[in-house]
Amino acid sequence: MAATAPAAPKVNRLGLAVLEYKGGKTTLCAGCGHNAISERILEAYFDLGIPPERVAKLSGIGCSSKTPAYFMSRSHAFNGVHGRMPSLATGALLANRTLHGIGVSGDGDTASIGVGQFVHLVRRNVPMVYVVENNGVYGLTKGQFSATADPGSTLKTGAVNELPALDACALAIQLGASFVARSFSGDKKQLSALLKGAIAHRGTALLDVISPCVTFNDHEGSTKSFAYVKEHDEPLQELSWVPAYEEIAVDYDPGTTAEVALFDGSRLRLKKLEEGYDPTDRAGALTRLLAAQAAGEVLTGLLFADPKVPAFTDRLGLVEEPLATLPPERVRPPRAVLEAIVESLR
Amino acid sequence: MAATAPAAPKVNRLGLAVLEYKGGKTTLCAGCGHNAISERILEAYFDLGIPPERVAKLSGIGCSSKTPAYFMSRSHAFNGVHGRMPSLATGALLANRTLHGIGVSGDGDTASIGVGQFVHLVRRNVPMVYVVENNGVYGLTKGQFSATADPGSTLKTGAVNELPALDACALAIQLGASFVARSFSGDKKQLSALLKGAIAHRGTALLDVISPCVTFNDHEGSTKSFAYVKEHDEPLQELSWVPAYEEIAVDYDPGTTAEVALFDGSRLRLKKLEEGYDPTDRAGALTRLLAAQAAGEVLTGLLFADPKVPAFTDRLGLVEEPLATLPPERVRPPRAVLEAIVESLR
Amino acid sequence: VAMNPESAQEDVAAVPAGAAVVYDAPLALSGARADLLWYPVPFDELVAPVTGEARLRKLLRNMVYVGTLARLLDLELPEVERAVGRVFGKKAKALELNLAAARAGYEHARAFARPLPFRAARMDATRGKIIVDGNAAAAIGSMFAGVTVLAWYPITPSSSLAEALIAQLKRLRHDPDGKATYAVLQAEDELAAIGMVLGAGWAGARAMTATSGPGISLMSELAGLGYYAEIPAVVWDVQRVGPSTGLPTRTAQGDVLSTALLSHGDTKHLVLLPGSVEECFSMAVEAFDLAERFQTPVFVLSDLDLGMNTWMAEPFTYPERPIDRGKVLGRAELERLGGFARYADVDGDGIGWRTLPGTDHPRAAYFTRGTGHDEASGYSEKPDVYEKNLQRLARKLDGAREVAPAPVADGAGAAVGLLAYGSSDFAVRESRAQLQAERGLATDYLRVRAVPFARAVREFVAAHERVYVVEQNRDAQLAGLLKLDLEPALIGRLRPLARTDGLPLDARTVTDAILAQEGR
Amino acid sequence: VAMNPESAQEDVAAVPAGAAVVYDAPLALSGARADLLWYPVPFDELVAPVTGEARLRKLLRNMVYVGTLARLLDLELPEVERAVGRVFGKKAKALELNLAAARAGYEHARAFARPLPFRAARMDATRGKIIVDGNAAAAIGSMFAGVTVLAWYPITPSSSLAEALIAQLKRLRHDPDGKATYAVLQAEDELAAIGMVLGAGWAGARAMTATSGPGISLMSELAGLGYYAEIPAVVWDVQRVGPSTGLPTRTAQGDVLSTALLSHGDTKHLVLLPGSVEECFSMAVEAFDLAERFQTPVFVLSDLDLGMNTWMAEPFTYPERPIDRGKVLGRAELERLGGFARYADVDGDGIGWRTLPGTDHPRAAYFTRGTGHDEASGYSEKPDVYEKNLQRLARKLDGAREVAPAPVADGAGAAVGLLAYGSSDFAVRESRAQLQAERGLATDYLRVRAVPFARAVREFVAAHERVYVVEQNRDAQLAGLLKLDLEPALIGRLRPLARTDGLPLDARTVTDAILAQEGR
Ligand SMILES: Cc1ncc(C[n+]2csc(CCOP(=O)(O)OP(=O)(O)O)c2C)c(N)n1
Ligand SMILES: Cc1ncc(C[n+]2csc(CCOP(=O)(O)OP(=O)(O)O)c2C)c(N)n1
Ligand code: SF4
Ligand code: SF4
Ligand SMILES: [Mg+2]
Ligand SMILES: [Mg+2]
Repeated sequence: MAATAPAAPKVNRLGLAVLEYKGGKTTLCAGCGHNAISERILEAYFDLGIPPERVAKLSGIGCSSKTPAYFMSRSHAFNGVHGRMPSLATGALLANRTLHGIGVSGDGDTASIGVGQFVHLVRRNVPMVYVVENNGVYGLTKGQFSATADPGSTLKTGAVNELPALDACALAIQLGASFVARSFSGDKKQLSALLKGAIAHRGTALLDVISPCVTFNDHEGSTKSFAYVKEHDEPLQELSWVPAYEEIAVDYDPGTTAEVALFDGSRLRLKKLEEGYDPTDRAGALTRLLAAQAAGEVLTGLLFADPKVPAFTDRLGLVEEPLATLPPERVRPPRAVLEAIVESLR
Repeated sequence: MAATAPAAPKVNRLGLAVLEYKGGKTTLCAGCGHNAISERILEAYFDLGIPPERVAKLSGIGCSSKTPAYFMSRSHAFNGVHGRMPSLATGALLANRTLHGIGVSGDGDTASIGVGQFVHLVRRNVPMVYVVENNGVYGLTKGQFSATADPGSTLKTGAVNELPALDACALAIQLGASFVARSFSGDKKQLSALLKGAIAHRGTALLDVISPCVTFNDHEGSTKSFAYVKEHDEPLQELSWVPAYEEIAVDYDPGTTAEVALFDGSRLRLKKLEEGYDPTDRAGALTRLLAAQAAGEVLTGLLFADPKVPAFTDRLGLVEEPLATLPPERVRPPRAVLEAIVESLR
Repeated sequence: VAMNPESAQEDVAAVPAGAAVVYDAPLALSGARADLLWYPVPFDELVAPVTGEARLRKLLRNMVYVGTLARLLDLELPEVERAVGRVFGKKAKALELNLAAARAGYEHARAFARPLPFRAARMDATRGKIIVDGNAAAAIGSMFAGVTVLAWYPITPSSSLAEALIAQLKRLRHDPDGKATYAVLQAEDELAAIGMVLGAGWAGARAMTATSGPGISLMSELAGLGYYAEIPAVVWDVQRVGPSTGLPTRTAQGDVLSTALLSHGDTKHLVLLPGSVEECFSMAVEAFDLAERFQTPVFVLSDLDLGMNTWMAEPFTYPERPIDRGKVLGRAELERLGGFARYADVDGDGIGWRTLPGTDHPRAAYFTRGTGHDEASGYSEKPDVYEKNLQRLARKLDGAREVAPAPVADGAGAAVGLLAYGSSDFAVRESRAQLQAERGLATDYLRVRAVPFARAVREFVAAHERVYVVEQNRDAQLAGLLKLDLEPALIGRLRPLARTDGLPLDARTVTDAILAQEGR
Repeated sequence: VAMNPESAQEDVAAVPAGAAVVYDAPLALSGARADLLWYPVPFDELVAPVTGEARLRKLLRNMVYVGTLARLLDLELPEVERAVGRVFGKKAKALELNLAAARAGYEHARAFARPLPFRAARMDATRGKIIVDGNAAAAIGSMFAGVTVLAWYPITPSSSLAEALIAQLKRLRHDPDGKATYAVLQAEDELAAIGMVLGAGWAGARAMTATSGPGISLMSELAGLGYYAEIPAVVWDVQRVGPSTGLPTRTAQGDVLSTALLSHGDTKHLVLLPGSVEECFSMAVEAFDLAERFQTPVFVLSDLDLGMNTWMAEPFTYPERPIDRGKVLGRAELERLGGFARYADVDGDGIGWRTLPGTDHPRAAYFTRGTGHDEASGYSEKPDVYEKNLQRLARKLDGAREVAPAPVADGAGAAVGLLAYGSSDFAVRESRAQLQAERGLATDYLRVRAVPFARAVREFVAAHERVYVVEQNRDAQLAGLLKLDLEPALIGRLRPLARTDGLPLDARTVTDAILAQEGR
């Protein structure tokens, strides 16, 4: 399974070469946005120096959901069934709270069949990174519209989508999400910064990444094509991720630059590109997203963050160690306890 | 099944007495909020003079979902399975678009198990009245928290709900709903007006009705108790429903009173109680609902309406008659058509 | 007990000194002997108010003395009523009359100044016994099994199992600092509940859920994933009456067949069938060991009667066997082995070795999937790879036949066999007594406790000319599973006796059905 | 065809004038008679480049002449390749060699100046035939069945059924004013799809969905509601390889058992088993008539091989029977009857009369529910009411035995019977020819087309000493359904021949398995 490391030039703070974070060879179409995202993901874990063994990859069904096979082969992966990844992830991360969980899903997997579980995952704020590789279609089943397809968007067949697009980000923010961002598979810098921020966040970190399907939804008339997104991309901020050990930058003007402090002490630094957008204002974010949707803009960047929303694992008051490997004596009460219970039933 | 009509004093424009709109005897707990809602529902259809035979009642599973048995026995009813009423209703109303569809659900039925189907029903804007009898608990299974339970709300057992409450109204508005209102089972006047407005609306009309469960969730510490709701009820408007034939009132001041025109020509007249609240402003409604949630207010009234969102049946361009009863010659093409198809396969 | 005018005198003469005599007051026997304890009961007087029908009175007199004896033996009235309920359960009117009669007798007996001398002895018999419902027993068992994750969605009649478990965990599974050694979540529905359980089981937790019929149906797709990806999970199905929503407050055994075959494709499951509250406790423990040993979902089929009604039972015994986590490779083993293939049948039992996420070794990871896979868990469409893997899965579950709870046999040598499971045990045992007592029909009895079936099941069928398969459903579901499993020659011996009307099975129904078929 | 040096001369002498002789060039026969058409083929020359192994050459010579004949008979190369593919499907290497040989022969034959005289005749045989895949056939059938609501969720290999139907409807089911006489919706998942279909069926539409294994599992709960509330629905399951996600692009018959028993409680379903593209068309029509007649969901089990591959077939014939909407009471009848009870068995066939929502009569309404109900559809927990209703449901489906598509029998009087269904038909028919030709083993054949089974199925088993049940799954699922249905005495005659590896069944596998068991 895992590739063995050659003497690589660049290594991270663990002394691991990026090769140790690689996955199997992709079987997706050449040029598929999903492939670029896989690269960004593994780079992020590499840069953060997180051992691949500490990462658990989960996914549903779809081209997007296949991608965990294409990055970080040294991490355990669970490719489940269509639309039910959130429940698998919730269970896995309760069983072992020390894992870095990352879920990879598609727009159909999340917004169509999976929206029920998505809603409840967000409500619980299960600590994990949740990446939606959003191409507006069902790639794996050959290009039917998904629930995120924009009204008016067309298929090659000429079919036109009439239903309103489900905006996973707006939905999550409305539901009380603690970290919500949108990016574009083609925007290397922004996506990398957001991924690192998402990984460092403690809670559900939603990343809706527009990721064009070159085979079924990259044509003229599609609002999820490379061309359209490049054209209508409205970045809210210029983003950079600042590791914990780095000093707070002295010279920045709070009017134009802000920082979001993350759980592990690192920060996301935002150089505002849009006047007056405040990613800590839930209602404001919703208002702006509705406007963007109406205008056909693709609003990208950190849409909302509230690191103070308690993570589900904290709410449950679990022990620090993984429940999965607690020794027998800590999970099976002693004989006397049973005898006492039996007494009480006499 | 149907009660036979005695010589009743008051009859509606069809000459039917209110008795013709009654249902079976309720088996719910005395004082259950749901019983009051059943009364308001049958009164609304009676007042509107809609023949009970034209109404289709659908529900899921729960105490709330049982109520279609307790109003309008002369209407067909489909009590389905837990959380899947939206799909049953969608199918039924496509099969016969001439029916007046009303779905009755509970907070568990809609917001817990059913939220996925609820989301997609709202997206499609299937023309029907959707009533959530919201008591914050699973009444039928003896009082566990549902997804609409407010954080901090307690059960008699002392259990405290920690997760954020799912607000079906805010969710629907964010998803592009065309008619969203909230009321209280104890507010006869407001609920009646909203029900009539909902029935007259063409599209999904969501009515989230706080309906206390006197047996499991009406205690001190519950935020869905009669006492709490009376205490924290924040009506947005004083509502009245104006039939189509009635003249537009001459003497009203647009600053304090507004009217929402409904599909059948009738109107909902709103006498503003809250300065500056505009039920046609999606973003504004969301903002106000978030504030209300934070403040523990129960915001009631017409939260949002946009009668211009096309109903699903219209989007599909269906024939006017019910698909269910189209004559054979209109659904089975003639022999020649098959022969032509066969030719094309040679 | 002397109620019969003809024989009363002799009966009384025959009894040993110190004996107690309950007699019909009008017979005025108490003068006959001084060395006896006399308990007069005015049967007619007591029966009169209960019914006007003379025909019934005679029968009800017996019920009166049942009540009287019960009181004398210091039984609790509710216990008596439940017993009566079980006998007349189906005939509402009869039930009511008999209950009234029993109560009358019971109340009358309160008046006796003189208690029974051997009342104490009777108490010894019940002393040590416990009273508990099956759901509570299952909850206690699950806690002692070391459950770490419970994901559930409320549904009658399984809710009380989850709620009892939550209460136990709250009480007993917190560290001094208050931290919990378990996680409980109320899922949004059953698809999520089983998903959470599979996710947790995959990550190494002992995870379980409890539900009933409709929930089982909703779990179908993920149950297939659990089977094919080989993930431990424990699922309790406290059965109620189906199809669909059916009768949520009535009991049945209607999910046996669909649960054993739950999910599309060639899917099969390991099913446990507790037949008492004691077994609700013990099987709760065994279920986890089996799930982890065989790396597959285990379904435990209880029912409303067993789960929600209280029963008198033997005290639960502390699990002797240490927890069996099954084949799990840790860092050290991986170091030694230099790697592993998740689905390789290295031990010849069809069970591969797994690793848990987070295992600190570069070769610990594997890719879990519901798609076709080779031994290294890579995607494969190769015909032979697919077929070999599927055959291994079949072999793996076959291995459970002799490991899962063995069937319980009673009696030997009779030509007629009774085969049953779960809560039917009570009625079947009583029925056997009736068959013996009323018509001298000797029967052997085998109570099945798990699917796939142990060899002993086959042998029991082979050893009897006729085997009545008693169960509480319409379609003779366990008989069906037997037909799918037994060699054809033995199938002819099966005599399905399946019925369901929502009430607990009563012995009389079984007895009459068997007598009819036996032509006695 | 003369390839054998020993017999060539005689063979040639024997053929009638005008006959065509394909012969091994080295034999140089063309001089022998002038009244024949000569087609020399240098077999060794053609085979040489294909393989070096002498052992194989001999076998491949036959394949060469298959290619040659094919070309002479004017068959298309792809057709030939598919035929070869079906035979050698499983042995990749053999397949490749044989294909090469066939192509060589085919190419060589192109060179012949002189076409076959009866080539034309051969064309007559295929003239009139159509080429179509099973999913398209099902789509066309559904449209002529008068489908009015299609709710679906994409899944391979069923998507093309829905998509073909949508294309047909768009083309042919719009009024002059452009209004649609149908509704199509892409549901959010399969729970919603079946829910929409049941809602529409309840309201009186002819509603259907198409899915595959995972979707069927997700439909479990609502399938039980359809059965118990008695709602017409048509569900196509284009089967792929399971369990779980399995192999989405490979074929199998693995959902038969779980679909026939889909849902908890005592639930059973009517299942149709099309065995050709013609039947995909005709059963699409019958499915709706049966669903509405029996007021229950009907599952049509196709598979990837049948559904997605193109087949040569007889032209579809226009449905002769008028549309059967089943027992529906309208305003007039209600006026006459003065009312009705939805679940009363007034006709003794277990099928009640229903009304459609919107029926303009004060007594038209009834309360549809998945909970226990009496004849008037009121909630009832009464034991006898519940039991009676459940028994009626069983009786109702039994009524379908002789109404659903009857099994197709071929041959009579043989001791050995073959029983199969669906896409196994192709291989079984070929296998019977092989058994006869290679070992003179005569067999009779019954192709089952519906569950519950017609009496003829029982009679077929009764009429044969050994019945090989051929199917494409691991667990011998149809054989299992037979065991649940047949009297024990007949079960011993069944010889399950179940296998699945994702490839279409090939005749050789069947033949060899039967010969092995027959000890020939
Ligand atoms: C229960 C179930 N229904 C349907 C399918 C078929 N299916 C596989 S992937 C998919 C949709 C994939 O779309 P998306 O999630 O957007 O992923 P993409 O391929 O576009 O990356 C569907 C419908 C399935 N595998 N399981
Ligand atoms: C699939 C399934 N799961 C669980 C149940 C059990 N159940 C019945 S009603 C209900 C919740 C009802 O709560 P709500 O919808 O709020 O209705 P209420 O009784 O409070 O009016 C549950 C969990 C069920 N019937 N079906
Ligand atoms: S089909 Fe589309 S989504 Fe799937 S791999 Fe190809 S480009 Fe990517
Ligand atoms: S339990 Fe609660 S919700 Fe149910 S009927 Fe009683 S009061 Fe109403
Ligand atoms: Mg997609
Ligand atoms: Mg509720």
